Amino acid sequence: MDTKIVKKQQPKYINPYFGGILLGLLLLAAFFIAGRGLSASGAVKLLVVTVVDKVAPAHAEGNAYYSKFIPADGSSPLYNWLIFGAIGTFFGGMLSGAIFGRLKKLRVEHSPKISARTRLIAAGAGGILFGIGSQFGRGCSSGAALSGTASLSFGGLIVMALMFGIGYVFAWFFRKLWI
Amino acid sequence: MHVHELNPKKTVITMVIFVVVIIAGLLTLTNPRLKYALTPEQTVLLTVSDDGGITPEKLELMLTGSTEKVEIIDIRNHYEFARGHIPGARNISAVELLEKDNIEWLKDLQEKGFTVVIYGKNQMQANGPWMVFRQIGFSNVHVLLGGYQYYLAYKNHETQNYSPCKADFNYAEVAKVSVTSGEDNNQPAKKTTIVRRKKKGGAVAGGC
Amino acid sequence: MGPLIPQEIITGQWDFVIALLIGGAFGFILEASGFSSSRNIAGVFYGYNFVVLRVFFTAMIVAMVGLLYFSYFGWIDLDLVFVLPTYLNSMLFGGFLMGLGFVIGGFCPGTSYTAVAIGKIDGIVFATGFLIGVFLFAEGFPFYEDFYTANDLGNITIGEMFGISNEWIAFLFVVVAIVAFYVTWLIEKRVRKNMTEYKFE
Amino acid sequence: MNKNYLFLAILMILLAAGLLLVPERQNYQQIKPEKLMWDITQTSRFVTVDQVAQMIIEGDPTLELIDIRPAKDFEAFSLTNAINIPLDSLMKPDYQDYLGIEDMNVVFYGNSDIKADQAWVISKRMGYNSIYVMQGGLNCWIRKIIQPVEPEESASQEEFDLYQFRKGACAFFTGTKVEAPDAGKTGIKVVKRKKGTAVAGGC
Repeated sequence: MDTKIVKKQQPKYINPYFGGILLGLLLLAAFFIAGRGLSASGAVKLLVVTVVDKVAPAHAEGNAYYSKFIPADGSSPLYNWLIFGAIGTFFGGMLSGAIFGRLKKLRVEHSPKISARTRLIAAGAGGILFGIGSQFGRGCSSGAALSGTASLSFGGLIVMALMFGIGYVFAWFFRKLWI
Repeated sequence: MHVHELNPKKTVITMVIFVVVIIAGLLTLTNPRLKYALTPEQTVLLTVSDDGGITPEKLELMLTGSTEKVEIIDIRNHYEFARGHIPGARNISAVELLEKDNIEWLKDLQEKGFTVVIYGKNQMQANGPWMVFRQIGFSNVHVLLGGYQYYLAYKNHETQNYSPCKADFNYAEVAKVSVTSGEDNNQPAKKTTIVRRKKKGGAVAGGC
Repeated sequence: MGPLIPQEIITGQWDFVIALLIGGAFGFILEASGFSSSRNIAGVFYGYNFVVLRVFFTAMIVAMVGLLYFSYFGWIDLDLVFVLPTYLNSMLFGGFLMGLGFVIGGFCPGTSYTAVAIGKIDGIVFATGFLIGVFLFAEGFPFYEDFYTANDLGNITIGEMFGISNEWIAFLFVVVAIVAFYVTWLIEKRVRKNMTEYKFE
Repeated sequence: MNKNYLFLAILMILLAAGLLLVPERQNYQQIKPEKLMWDITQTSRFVTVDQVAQMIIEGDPTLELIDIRPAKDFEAFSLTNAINIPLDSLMKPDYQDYLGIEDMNVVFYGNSDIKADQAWVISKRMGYNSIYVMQGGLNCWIRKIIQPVEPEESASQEEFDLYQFRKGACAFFTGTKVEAPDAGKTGIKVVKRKKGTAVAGGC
């Protein structure tokens, strides 16, 4: 095989260990500057809280979960570190996609064995499960599993171990989605 | 193996930078000469217990009896020391106490099982240094209750029991009784007459 | 000296700028490592692509070791660093659901944002599903409020839990991670031989 | 496999092993014993009962009196607006919040000044600044403020001024018209240090 073709087929990703070390150093910087790690799910939580608070304020006040995150001083829950972090994540991803040539028109990525529709249903279902799970787990894979374990939290370790463990347990049932 | 995983050059560079930062951190660390042997919590327990104080009576007993090995340190300045001190005392003024030679000497004494008694002109002066010694691990260091002043008084047989931390008055009673006496000179405090005062010499501040 | 914001060394509006920058770097690294593709991520469960494990474990051990060194140097006060509190029951259940969501959906929230950013519809659907999931959880919260806070172990660290020092925990993590890197490399080589359809996107 | 991977793995293991090998260090927030001893030899930590009386009378908002006697004694008598932190509870987290408040000058007092000084030494070690000891303690307070002795006629003008001040202060603290120490206690303005904010001298 011509090496040129091989290179064309290969994606322009960075070395995963390089990415890992960069991510580790970033996490360290986040701990050093902010005293907490990275988070992705917190922003969505605050978004949900804000929307519910706007649409049905009385309902939000009555719910113990929503009211936990509504600032007492009446300011918007959106004015928060987590939201700015998530906005940054979005644009950071966009920048990388632009640099490495992955920023393209809307598309669905799926295994050749399944239709795009199946993939979208699976993605939606996975998202809902992840959404519920992340609230029980006090954070998602970046907040609880990565940052939690890196700061040596026992809870972070549990979430990480279970997340990957259960993934492997159920991987066989959903193999068609991926291979 | 993917192309991008073949040669981790950038990875190595980043990793080496990280390691260099950590080595730099290690090198710039200055190892403290003296370390605390007691935690703050243990120090609190020490202050609450009456451990570590020695009365002049006991000091006399220790000096006359031959069983115990005792060293006495006078932490007042050289001038005060020259004017009179407990026989056998060694003069190390407070600021010199933690000098290297003195720490070596104290370590030596500790190993040989000496009891060390430190005193100042009153108990207050020796109190802090005694606590520092205890906190850095010299559990054989004791403080002379009452200091040199009280020692002299004891020598001249003009003392009662030394109990500096007891209340001399029933404060609530005294404060109330004074209400009546206060009315004699019925003179309301005028803020204009009150001037902020700094600590004056002996006669004003030293009394209690 | 650190952490800077809890100690109010950095104050005011700057912390949101910093949040934006840290988040941006986070998104960049995720995307550049290939996390915007769900097939790359899910590969970890089928042995054809362990990029998730590599990035995740490398980041974890670097941050963990770095954090302990920084604390040792006195550069960061670990007491002020947020240690995720442990609610055993709730976290076990949450981990279970997330594992399931992970293998079905192929993303996690952070990676789905980057997938959205480069125009993947499955990323958008996942993120929407995530939002709905959070909403469903909050709506049902009164039913499992007790479960949510049951078995509260507080801000316990791994070392405290197992009665050994955190330095040892970090060392074990490093060793386990490096063994895992080697083993997964072997597995990946074998699995890829038999795979023809998988191509990167 | 590239040799660089082997190098990386070994480097990472060495780094982690280094964590196990480095000698233990103490909490960097505490000041060094040398510094502690130096601060102890300074007399600037003492405030006189006259200064304390004056600050109370003037209602100095930066004054934070801390009574280190047992709670029982504190109930019976205390200075105006004093906070009770028994010496044996000094290191309890609840009480630690009273120390290190920005712009507050903490003054420890007890029956005499010895126990207060010990509280001062421990707090100083923990890195707190703006802390003081009331010289002579309450015993001195009673002798000088509540029962001032008139100076002899040969005494200097300064001493007479001081005596006048003390008599005024005595009237302030014991007089019925002005607020009594007990009445003041109800209105204690408790400012607690925010959790997790800078311990003095953090960086």
